[in-house]
Amino acid sequence: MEAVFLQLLNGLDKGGAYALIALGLTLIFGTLGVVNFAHGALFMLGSFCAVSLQKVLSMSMKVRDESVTFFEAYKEVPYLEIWFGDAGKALIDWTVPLALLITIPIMLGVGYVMERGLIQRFYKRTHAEQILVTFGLAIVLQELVKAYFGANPIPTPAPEIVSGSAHVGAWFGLSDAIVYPWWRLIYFLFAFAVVGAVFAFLQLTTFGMVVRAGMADRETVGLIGIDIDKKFTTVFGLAAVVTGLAGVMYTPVLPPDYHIGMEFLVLSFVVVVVGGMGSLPGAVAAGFLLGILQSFASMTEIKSILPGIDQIIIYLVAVIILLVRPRGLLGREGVMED
Amino acid sequence: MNMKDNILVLIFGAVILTMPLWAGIVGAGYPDLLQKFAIFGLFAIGFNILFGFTGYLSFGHAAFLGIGSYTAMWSFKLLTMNAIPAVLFATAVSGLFALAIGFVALRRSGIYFSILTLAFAQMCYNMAYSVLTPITNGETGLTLTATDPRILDAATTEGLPSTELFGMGLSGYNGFYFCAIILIIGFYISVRLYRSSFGLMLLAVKSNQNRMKYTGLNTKPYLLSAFVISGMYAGLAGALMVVIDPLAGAERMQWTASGEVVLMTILGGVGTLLGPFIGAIVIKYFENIFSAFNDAVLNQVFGFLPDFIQGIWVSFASLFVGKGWHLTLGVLFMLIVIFLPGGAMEGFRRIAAKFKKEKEAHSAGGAE
Amino acid sequence: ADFVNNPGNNKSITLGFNVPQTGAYADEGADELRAYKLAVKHLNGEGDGGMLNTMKPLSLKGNGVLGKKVEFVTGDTQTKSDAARSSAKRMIEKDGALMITGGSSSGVAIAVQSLCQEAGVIFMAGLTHSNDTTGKDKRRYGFRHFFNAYMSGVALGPVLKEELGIDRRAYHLTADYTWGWTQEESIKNTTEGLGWETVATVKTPVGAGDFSQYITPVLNSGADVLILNHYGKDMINSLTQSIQFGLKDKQVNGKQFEIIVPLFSRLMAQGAGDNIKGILGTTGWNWALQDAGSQAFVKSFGQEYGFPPSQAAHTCYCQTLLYANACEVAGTFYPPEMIKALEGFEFDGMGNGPTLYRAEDHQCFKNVLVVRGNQNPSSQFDLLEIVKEVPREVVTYDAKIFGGELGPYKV
Amino acid sequence: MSSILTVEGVNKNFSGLKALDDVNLVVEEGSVHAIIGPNGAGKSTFLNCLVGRLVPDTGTVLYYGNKPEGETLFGLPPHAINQKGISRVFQTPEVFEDLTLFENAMIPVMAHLDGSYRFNSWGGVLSRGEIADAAEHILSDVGLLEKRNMHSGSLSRGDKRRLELAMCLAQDPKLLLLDEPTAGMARADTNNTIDLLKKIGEERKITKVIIEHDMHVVFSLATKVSVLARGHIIAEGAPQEMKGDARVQEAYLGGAHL
Amino acid sequence: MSDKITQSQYSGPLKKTLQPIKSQGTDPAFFSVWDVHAYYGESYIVQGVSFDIHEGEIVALLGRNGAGKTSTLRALARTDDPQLQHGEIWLDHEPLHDMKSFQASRAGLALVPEDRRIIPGLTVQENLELAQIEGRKGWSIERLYELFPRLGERHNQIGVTLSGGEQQMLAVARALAKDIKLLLLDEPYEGLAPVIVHEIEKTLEDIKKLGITTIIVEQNAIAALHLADRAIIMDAGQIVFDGTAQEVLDNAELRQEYLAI
Ligand SMILES: Nc1ncnc2c1ncn2[C@@H]1O[C@H](COP(=O)(O)OP(=O)(O)OP(=O)(O)O)[C@@H](O)[C@H]1O
Ligand SMILES: Nc1ncnc2c1ncn2[C@@H]1O[C@H](COP(=O)(O)OP(=O)(O)OP(=O)(O)O)[C@@H](O)[C@H]1O
Ligand SMILES: CC(C)C[C@H](N)C(=O)O
Ligand SMILES: [Mg+2]
Ligand SMILES: [Mg+2]
Repeated sequence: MEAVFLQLLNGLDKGGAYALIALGLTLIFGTLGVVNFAHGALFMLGSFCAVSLQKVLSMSMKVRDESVTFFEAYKEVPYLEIWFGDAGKALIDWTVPLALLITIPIMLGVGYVMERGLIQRFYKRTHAEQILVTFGLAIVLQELVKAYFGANPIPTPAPEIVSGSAHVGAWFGLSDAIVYPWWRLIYFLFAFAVVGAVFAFLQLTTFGMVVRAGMADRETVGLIGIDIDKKFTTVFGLAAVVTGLAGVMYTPVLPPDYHIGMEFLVLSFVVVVVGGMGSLPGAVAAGFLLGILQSFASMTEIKSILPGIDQIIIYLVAVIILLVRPRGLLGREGVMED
Repeated sequence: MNMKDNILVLIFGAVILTMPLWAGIVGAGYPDLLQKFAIFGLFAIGFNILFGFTGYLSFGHAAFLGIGSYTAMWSFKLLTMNAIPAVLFATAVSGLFALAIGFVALRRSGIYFSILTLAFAQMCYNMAYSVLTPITNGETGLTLTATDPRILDAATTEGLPSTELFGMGLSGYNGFYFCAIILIIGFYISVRLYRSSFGLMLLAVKSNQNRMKYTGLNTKPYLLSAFVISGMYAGLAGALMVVIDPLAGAERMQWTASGEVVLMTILGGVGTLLGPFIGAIVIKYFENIFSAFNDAVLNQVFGFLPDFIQGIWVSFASLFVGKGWHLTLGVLFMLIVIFLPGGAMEGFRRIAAKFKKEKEAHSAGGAE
Repeated sequence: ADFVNNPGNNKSITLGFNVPQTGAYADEGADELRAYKLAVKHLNGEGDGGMLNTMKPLSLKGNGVLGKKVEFVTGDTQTKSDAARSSAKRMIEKDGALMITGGSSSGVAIAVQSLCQEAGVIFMAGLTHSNDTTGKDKRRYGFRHFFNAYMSGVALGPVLKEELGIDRRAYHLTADYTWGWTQEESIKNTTEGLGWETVATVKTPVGAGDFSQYITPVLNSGADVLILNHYGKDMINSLTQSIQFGLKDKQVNGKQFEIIVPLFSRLMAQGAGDNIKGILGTTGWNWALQDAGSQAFVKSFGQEYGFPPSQAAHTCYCQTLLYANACEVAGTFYPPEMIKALEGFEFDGMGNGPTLYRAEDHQCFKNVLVVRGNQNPSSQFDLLEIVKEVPREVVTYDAKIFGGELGPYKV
Repeated sequence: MSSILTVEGVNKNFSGLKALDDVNLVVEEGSVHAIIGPNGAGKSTFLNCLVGRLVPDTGTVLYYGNKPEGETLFGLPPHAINQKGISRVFQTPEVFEDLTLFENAMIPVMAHLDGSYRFNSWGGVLSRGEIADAAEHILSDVGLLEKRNMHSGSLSRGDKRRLELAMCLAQDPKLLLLDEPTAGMARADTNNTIDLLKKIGEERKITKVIIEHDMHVVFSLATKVSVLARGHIIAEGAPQEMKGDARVQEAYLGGAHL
Repeated sequence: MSDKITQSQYSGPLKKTLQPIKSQGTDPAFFSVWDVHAYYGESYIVQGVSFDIHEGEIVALLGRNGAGKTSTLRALARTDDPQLQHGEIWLDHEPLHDMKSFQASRAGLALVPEDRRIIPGLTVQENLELAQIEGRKGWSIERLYELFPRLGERHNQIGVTLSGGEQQMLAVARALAKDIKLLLLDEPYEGLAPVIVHEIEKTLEDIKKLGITTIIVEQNAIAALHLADRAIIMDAGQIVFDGTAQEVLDNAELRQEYLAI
């Protein structure tokens, strides 16, 4: 029972992450129709916004490290610490939440440049060409990040105050053994909030309808006086921001490295397709569904009956759903069915 | 199949078979890379039969590559070190898998098909890595051991077994020629297929499935045949990989490997006969040659420059070679697809057209 | 005798450094490459000579090897067996490499080692810790200077007994490949020998990233020790996440919950940050060792690059020197002779005390370090505190226990 | 004359909308049966029900293609229906846009000769002369022979429609369904098409069901006219009768000058 | 009237360059097209089309299949295909040749495309609302439903499942939902039953009364000529006749040669 509860919690937070990544992807892929293999790279760039901020905040003075005797070594003392003492330390401690603030403008800029500079020429090109060019872009971004930050994961911890775990079990009157990291709970809530905000934006304004229409028939929407290029740029920027935020928030969960995006890439495509192309609720639902199923499939009890199921559950479920429901969970007719 | 095609195949064959003689000029004249050219070329040519002809983009063809490798490996381990049975079994078994996977995946089209194939391949990969370890030896990969049963020729070999073709060893250049001949046959078959009425049907599928159905043609078996054929090419390529280097690892089934063949095909030119092969060569060449550059080599190259400029150049260039060769590849992908949609073949066509124009202009000028 | 890539009358020889330049172990690979370059420098008589000043017996003269200048080529294993083999083949076939060295994963090392055996080229393994490398998959042409999982278990045992007692329940998370399997087995044997109970052993895919789904079951399993048979990025992630899930603060069965990482390295400790503090494990070598060899190496490495070498750098540096020395001793590059010179070679002055390259399985035997994540580091590099230096006699085992066959001298 | 299609009591609803309401109809073999009616009357829906593309909610459709007792086509995939001798021209032309006209014409010929699937992967397309001949013949019939090497995607719409018609004819069908075959065609081409359809009618005795708004076409070709309005057949008979029928006037022709 | 307008008849700015450029010349007519050349990639389709239209005029653009009528309309509406390589287009003193299609639409040009192009996935109502999101609004949606009661009945149906005729009405209604100065109709009667053709004809008469300038492309030349004041006939991408509708109706030879009626 406790185990089930814990795996469920775990699935929720994993699902939140999938949902958030898939949300950004479904804006680009399900709405604009671009098979964006650079989506993972956007996630990665988001993470490295946090890393960079951390780097900037902990910019340090080099002090001769006397304890190293074999050769001349230097240790680094952050300027913030030198100047502001504990306040400076606290600032460094809060790197990740602070990074959210800088990530929004940065990712908006990245999305803008990427769409205007590259993606825009590819709306009419084939999926295959979109894959090639965005994959190329993803590699370039990755390699640049690697050249600058190195290949190893860079720890970017959450603020001290939320680094422990919450006694979730006690809240629900269950066993005290059920604990869950604060940051993961925050991640889940954050994902929820972002998803809600994006939905509100697209549902409560006509923006969503215009974009859908533009996706279905770009030319005609242009002919009725709508500057669809601009709308698409906005969508792309929005997607980049959502994905970047997902990346920032994920850094305390998983220390980012240059390759982190690729690891999410395939999975996020699966999530989007299982959810149904172009359906935002679908992407979110599929994200949670797959997250929870994967979490349960890793339970020892289940693995002992079906060995290896934890390895393939996501793909297996994807296959079954696509066969039973041709357009995924909540896909609309006519979107990317060619 | 007309005269022009026969000539194409002949020239292709001649170019491939003489490769060891001239590839050295660009630093590619060593067996391992040449073998790769042949194997991945074959893989891409087969992939093109599905993707190029029918427009169905499979993102899981690496699974067949892996299945071919494992099958061939088990043929070596259980039967004989002769490459022929290994190659035949691998082709057949991967064909069977392709039949099963294709049967299911082809119930959907477009991006849904891509995701289904991807899902199947990832399942194969993940299982090869974990629960199927007894068959695949997991991450370490399946290797030959001196204690393999090899019921047909265990008695005749001593020490560590190595692959052979009726007594001829298949490492080094022999291995290359073996792969090259299979590649040429594979290319010939793909040309015949392209020119056949079956090939025309595949192009029709790509163009308008609805019209096809209402013309009384059942698209599904056409697609399935194409899927199985290209799966068999992949299995064959996988078998050749272990013929020249008897180790079957799970990584070659990962989605990135499936993605690689997609990239090769697009880079060279989707739907063209030669393009996929050219794409394969370009990518493998970059992978092998550029990743081997290091600072020492760069310093040599830029040695003629004054020291401080040399330093700048070397550090800039080192971004793109050695461990940064991926960057070069990424830039190449982008440049090609932005400026040369249609891939390398499109590039050749444009160059040819330009020459022709110039020639015409010349002759026109001459007439005046 | 003629052999593959015989340098003949050439003025120089080429060595092939095959390290991960991309992928999860890229930083490890980078450090290995630094060490290799340093070794080449020292072999050619440049720089301060490093361990050439401390190694004994020493046949090298600082004028290259057998009078030939040492050059090198590099390759990227991508931490994949396929890629590693093809890169090794390239170095052998195209660049004429006389010896291949490197690798950062046992899977890769074993794959390349068997390739080298077939090709008749010496393979000096870099980082590889699986028992299989010099056990069931050992090869005549392959040598390992690094220690292995079995030795980790033996070295760790007494410390565990002393610090955690004999009544413990252990839960293993294990990287699903040869190294993980053998380490799990070795550690399990050790702890069960102490009287510990093994609650569960769970295999996790390499590169899983988020391990939370494997960690949550630990919480309710009744285990009071978590053993992470992970390395590199996987270990950083699984350790970080275990701590986020509050495992380190937990009390189970009336005891403080403990996490053990049987194989540690300083590069990893850097990645894991504060989480490493107080965690027990073993390591092959540490820059803080005070013997003359280690100090000489740290000094020249530190001068060259500004930070101390990792255990990866150390083992790779040693391997290069050991190969060169063996050629010098044999008086030829001819592999069968060189192999014989290295088999059973006893040396000292390269860190870890007196060392033996055992003839039966080409495994080096030297002191093993039991370490703990430093609670109060005195410098940024001082991440591991040496708990105990376990003497080589203690960790030596019978070569037969892991089976395998070296194969012929001549191929 | 025997009937080739018999429709009895067909009903079809689209989420509350009665698109077809108890439709009964007999198509005589060899006839040209026109179905006219205002937009949204259910003509296309009816056509879809005839060939099993849509399954009606109630009612039966029997096809007497090969079997004297007739058979139902419901549930059969499109290619199987076509193989039974029913071809169809779409309201918006559907051709193989990436292929040349010649290839476009060869495909139906092959479908006719080889059935719904044939793994004919070794012989070149042109190795069977009869296929090329038939394709050329049919292209010249519709006057597109000189464009044989063009890609059909760059044809004007009128030409696409002619090509599609040619492709259907190349299969030598028993029953040809035409949904507005001359919509958007220039008058000259409309006349050509009428002539073509007439000629084919005389040569091959193909039964045709034709939906058309152009009364000129209807009255030039049809041997029988059924008028559909709001899902009902409101009148049926010879073309001349229908012209004068008051109900037809009101529901369909309005004040239009013919 | 001559077959082709000459340079001197053209009231727009006289500037012949390779690229459409902004003119500083004299005052152009209400709608003025000057030497428009347009390509689909390599294929040269619209080969130098020029004409002037006065405010409130209705012009029938006629010609055989493939004459280039649709292409001309699309070039005027500034769609991406065909590409305008040369020429100027002025609508009420605004240079359309400098614009993209959405800007042309906001400048008051509305194209009802030949295959209607109802937006998939949207209902009838949404299709109409979409047209009023940006740019100036024209008729209210209620008023459009009065004009086309069938659309009102079906306002919640997905647009593309409408019957052909209903879709045509929706396309016209969508154009009127904006404040337009020039209406381009590409075969508005195609596929419509005579009753409906009649209805749409009446609507077009109404539109005419409102003073909306219209260009109508139609295969049913007679019907179009009855509606139009003027006729322009195209052949092979060029204008071969420009005159009054009556002239065409009277000139059997001309009709026979270019229209086959
Ligand atoms: N899939 C569908 N869902 C809902 N309603 C539909 C669907 N298909 C058709 N309809 C409705 O059914 C009615 C009949 O449509 P149908 O296409 O058969 O008309 P039609 O007689 O062919 O008209 P036209 O001459 O304009 O082509 C129309 O009102 C149409 O809106
Ligand atoms: N996308 C395209 N690419 C290339 N050529 C095209 C394209 N669209 C049309 N064409 C060609 O342009 C020419 C003019 O076509 P257009 O559609 O403008 O003619 P139209 O006068 O409208 O004919 P219709 O009466 O058949 O609609 C035709 O020859 C056609 O083949
Ligand atoms: C780098 C090594 C010390 C550990 C590594 N995981 C291995 O496979 O052996
Ligand atoms: Mg209809
Ligand atoms: Mg037209």
